[in-house]
Amino acid sequence: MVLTNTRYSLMELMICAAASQLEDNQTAVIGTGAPLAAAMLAQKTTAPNLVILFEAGAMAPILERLPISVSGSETQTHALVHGSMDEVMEACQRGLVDYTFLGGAQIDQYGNLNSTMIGSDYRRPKVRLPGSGGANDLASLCWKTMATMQHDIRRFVPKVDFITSPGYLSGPGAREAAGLPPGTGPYKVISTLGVMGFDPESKRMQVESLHPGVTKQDIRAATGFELLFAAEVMVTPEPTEQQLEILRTQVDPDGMILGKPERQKRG
Amino acid sequence: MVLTNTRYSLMELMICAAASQLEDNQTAVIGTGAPLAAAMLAQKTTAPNLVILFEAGAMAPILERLPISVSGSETQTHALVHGSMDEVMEACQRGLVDYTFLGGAQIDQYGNLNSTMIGSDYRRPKVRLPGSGGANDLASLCWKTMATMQHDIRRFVPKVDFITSPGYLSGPGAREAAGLPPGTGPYKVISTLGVMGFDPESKRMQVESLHPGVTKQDIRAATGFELLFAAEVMVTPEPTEQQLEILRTQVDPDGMILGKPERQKRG
Amino acid sequence: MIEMEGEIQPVGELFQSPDVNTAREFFRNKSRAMTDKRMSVPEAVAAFIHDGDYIATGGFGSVRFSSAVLHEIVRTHKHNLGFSGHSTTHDFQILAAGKVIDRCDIAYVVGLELRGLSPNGRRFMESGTVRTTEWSNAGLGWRYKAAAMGVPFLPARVMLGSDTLRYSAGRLITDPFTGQKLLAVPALYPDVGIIHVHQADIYGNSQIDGISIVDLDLAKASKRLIVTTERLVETDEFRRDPRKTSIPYWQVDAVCHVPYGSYPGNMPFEYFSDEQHLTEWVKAEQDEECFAGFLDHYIYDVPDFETYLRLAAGEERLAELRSLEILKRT
Amino acid sequence: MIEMEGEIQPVGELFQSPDVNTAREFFRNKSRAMTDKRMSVPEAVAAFIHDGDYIATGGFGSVRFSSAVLHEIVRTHKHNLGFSGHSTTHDFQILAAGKVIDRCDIAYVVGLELRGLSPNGRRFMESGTVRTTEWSNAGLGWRYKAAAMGVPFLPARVMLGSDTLRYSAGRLITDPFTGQKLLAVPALYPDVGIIHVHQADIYGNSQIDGISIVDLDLAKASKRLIVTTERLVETDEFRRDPRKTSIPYWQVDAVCHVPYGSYPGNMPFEYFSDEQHLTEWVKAEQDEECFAGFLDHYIYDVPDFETYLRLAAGEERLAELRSLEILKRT
Repeated sequence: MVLTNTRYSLMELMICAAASQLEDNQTAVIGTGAPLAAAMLAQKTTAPNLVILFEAGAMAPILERLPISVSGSETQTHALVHGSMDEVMEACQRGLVDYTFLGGAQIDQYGNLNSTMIGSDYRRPKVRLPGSGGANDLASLCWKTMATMQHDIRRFVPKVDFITSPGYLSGPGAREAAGLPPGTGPYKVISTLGVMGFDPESKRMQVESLHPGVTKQDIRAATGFELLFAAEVMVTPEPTEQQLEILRTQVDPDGMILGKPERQKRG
Repeated sequence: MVLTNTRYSLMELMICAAASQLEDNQTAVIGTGAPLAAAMLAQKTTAPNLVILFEAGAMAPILERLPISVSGSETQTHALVHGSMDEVMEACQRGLVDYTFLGGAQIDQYGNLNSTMIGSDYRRPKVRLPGSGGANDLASLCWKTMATMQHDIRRFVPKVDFITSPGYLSGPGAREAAGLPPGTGPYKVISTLGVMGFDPESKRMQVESLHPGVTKQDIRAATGFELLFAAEVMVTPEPTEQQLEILRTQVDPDGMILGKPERQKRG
Repeated sequence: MIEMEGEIQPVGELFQSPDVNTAREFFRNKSRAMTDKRMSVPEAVAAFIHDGDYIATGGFGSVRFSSAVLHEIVRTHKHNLGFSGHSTTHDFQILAAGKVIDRCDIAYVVGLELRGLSPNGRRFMESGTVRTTEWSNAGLGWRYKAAAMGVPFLPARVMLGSDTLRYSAGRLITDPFTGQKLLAVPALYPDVGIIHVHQADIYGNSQIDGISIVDLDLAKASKRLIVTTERLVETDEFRRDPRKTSIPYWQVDAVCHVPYGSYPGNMPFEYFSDEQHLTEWVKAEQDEECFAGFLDHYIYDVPDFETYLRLAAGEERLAELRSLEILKRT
Repeated sequence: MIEMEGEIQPVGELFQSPDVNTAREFFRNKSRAMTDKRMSVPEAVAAFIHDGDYIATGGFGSVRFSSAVLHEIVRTHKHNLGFSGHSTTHDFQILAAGKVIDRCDIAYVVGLELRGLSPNGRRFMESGTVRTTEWSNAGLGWRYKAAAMGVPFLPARVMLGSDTLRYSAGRLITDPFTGQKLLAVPALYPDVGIIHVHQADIYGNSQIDGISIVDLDLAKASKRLIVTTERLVETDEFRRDPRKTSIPYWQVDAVCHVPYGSYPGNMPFEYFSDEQHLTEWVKAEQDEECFAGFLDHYIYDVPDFETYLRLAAGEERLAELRSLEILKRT
């Protein structure tokens, strides 16, 4: 797909879309990359009191620099707690954490995520990926799980090669049957083509908004399973000048995230 | 029974007997009272590197004042760790703690201790006592459990009214069958009449030494169950002048322990 | 799980549900907003402690315990409270004096460590008016930890084979890996936790100096948490050195500024216990009538904890208790 | 425990025994003596890490990890090591470079967080020479905690329903109180733990500044523990402020004084990561031959870590990394 504007990059659009999902006075365990840029943007705009937690142990920091690692010095600046991973994960398990943001190599219609391996045989992976890290924990324990994904047919698949982190598994009731905490599960997927939610009944992925210039045909063609569409499919709001300004000058002045490939897509 | 000397009190004799059981470079969770006086004495004489732990969280302190509470300021002076109860109990459960020292209202031939209630009906106690506190934990988890007891027929009973803290329970193999860690159990009982150990086979209480002036008849008469006697029953070593000096001037100058009733027994 | 032949079948009553999903729903709705939570002790007790609630006290009996809140509970004649008797001494003495509890998880009550037994505490517990369940200190402490971790139970190797197990509400389980027999202790989520700390900010970030006993787990396990503090400090103190943050603000519901809030107990690094006054308590307890007068004098007939402080100690004595404290800040 | 119909049956291999009684015997015999444990990294690796051992690294991949010990393991061609891949990045890169491991508990390996994937790490893990079992970060972290607590397992609510569970060595259990389905993760006692700290005394008392990740539990779970430290300090520093004692001496077997011991990783409050050098690694890994030369240059052909520091960074760059660090002591 092609964005026809030159004002912002696709990555910037996605980050702003992600930021708009984070409410003020809520807790969120965030990983590095676009989600963290989104959380920092939210903190500097709509959610000044968003409590950011890092799985490695930093709680409620005031971020000065975009972290490279979820455990690095940048995650600990002015933190209220220099804790441990078990403390953060136990807070998630106790029910204290509202949001988490994940990514993955593959996702299916129920929001199941794969970040472990590509191939049909676990013992002989075509591609060995990192594994769960904290992703499975956060997808299991946080109230609302969000994912940012490159949207194409190899990533949005009918069946992921390996369920690293649970979405709605095989569908309605499956999480609860597996013993996962009731009321949790995938909430939003912010892809390079649109913003998806999940149908309350069927738990299947449902398009809520398409990015400017993206058609239903585009997104269908880039998805390996049947997508649902909300009664009213919106256009993803474009970044405001203020958002872009803060993003480029305060959140990621070095272009760690904004400088990545997606930015080339501009124009 | 009567001690015929005027040089030391019965309490002082018991404290010195207890101190002599504590080896250097070992770990011990100690409660307040005579056991703590013994541990302090040991640290100042034969076991300078005895690592004292308190169930409330202080680890490896250098004690300046005899503590009133196992959680008070006196337990924390120059400590290496200002920890938590779970940390100390988990160290015991992990197998790191060699000794503990307990007391109780009743003890039986297998070293089972009662500090919960006197009476035949738990719901209607004749006397309600404190309960386990940390005693059950320490008797379950530390390698060697010692007890200091007033020795009389009401305390050394055939069957304790309530097993608060496990000794050898019903006899050989019972601790392991109950799931308690192998190799643990009662080690010594230091009473007002003598020092008892436990027969390796039968796990029954066995007199190892009698305090000066105490006869087998005395101790039999003061015990509600059949006591075993070691092949060679010794006389409990009397406190040295140096021990008494340190005890009275450094360990308990205020007579918190030494000043208690037993001291009146002197002469 | 099926228990084996001849195994002890615990008969104790479980006073609080260990259901983790219900607890999660509660914590989901607990505000994470950084708001000014300062209030007076009477306000905090009125707002967060209701008749029938199950409460738990931090500290260790006569050390770093929240005396002011316990006096207010008695003064306001709360009743039918559940109580976690975890290594309690003078805190239990106060609650027993007010007869405010009707059920109690017991690890250590009635006793006063080196100070002997509480006569009134004994009378109260021998009266048959309090339903009790037995635990050990570690067992009861691990119940807080299970709740803090968000799991319905934790396995442990204590209480096994004892009558403490028999009269507990634990369950015997088998390790799925090695077959080792273990005790499962159920998560304990108190309705209200009450903890006294050295420093706190207006939002509830709290600093405990010295040993923490089980308070870090208790703070996480408690649905509502009342913190009383010796001093109020700026939030920046915590952000400058997060090692000071023993309890983060989002776990706290009320922050009460109560200097000498642990009197007559010991507050490490601040002041030592008032052994004379504690002896006075035990003496007064020996005679019921005399004790009733004692309670009127020190609790029922006084408007607040500050007045009790003046009556029982007075500035001179409080200064003396500071000088008797052995732990000094470096 | 019997598993229910249709439930996932984990098929993963358990590399270390979770037997608590065996572990207790080991810890019973571990010395509690306060002796001088200083030694060089080569001495520590020779003394405590043997072929076939199961090892675990502290820190978080490229943050506060013990680079010097890992280089020494590779330099001395250790083999058939088991490894706990708990949120590992550059530490795993080094071990994969040396092909020193043949079995691995995986929570996070091969990945380099924002830095992408390790080409050589991928080749190594796709070669089929390493037996693997899957976990999550919390699941694997709680395995350390179970060992630290002295229990054979801990219950958890993660991994459920996923293929991560299927290829793990966890077990599904039922809560005896509420019937809630749970995952049991088995205690993990590494033969050797390797942790880099900010300050330590000669006996092993160690201070970690900033987040501790899972290192406090790892330190307790490890049968033998090698500590590398930026600075050596007097024991009195810990006795004056025990909040500094992250790891007490009785858990430690070796104390190695290694300034910049986390290079090229980030050491909070000390120096930032050397992103240039880390990029150099990834670039070199793209071609096997080129990478072999890279390893000779930086590891096999150098006598020690200090030489590597000079080659890879040099004093000027190290000073620069200090200036790039964002956390300052107050």
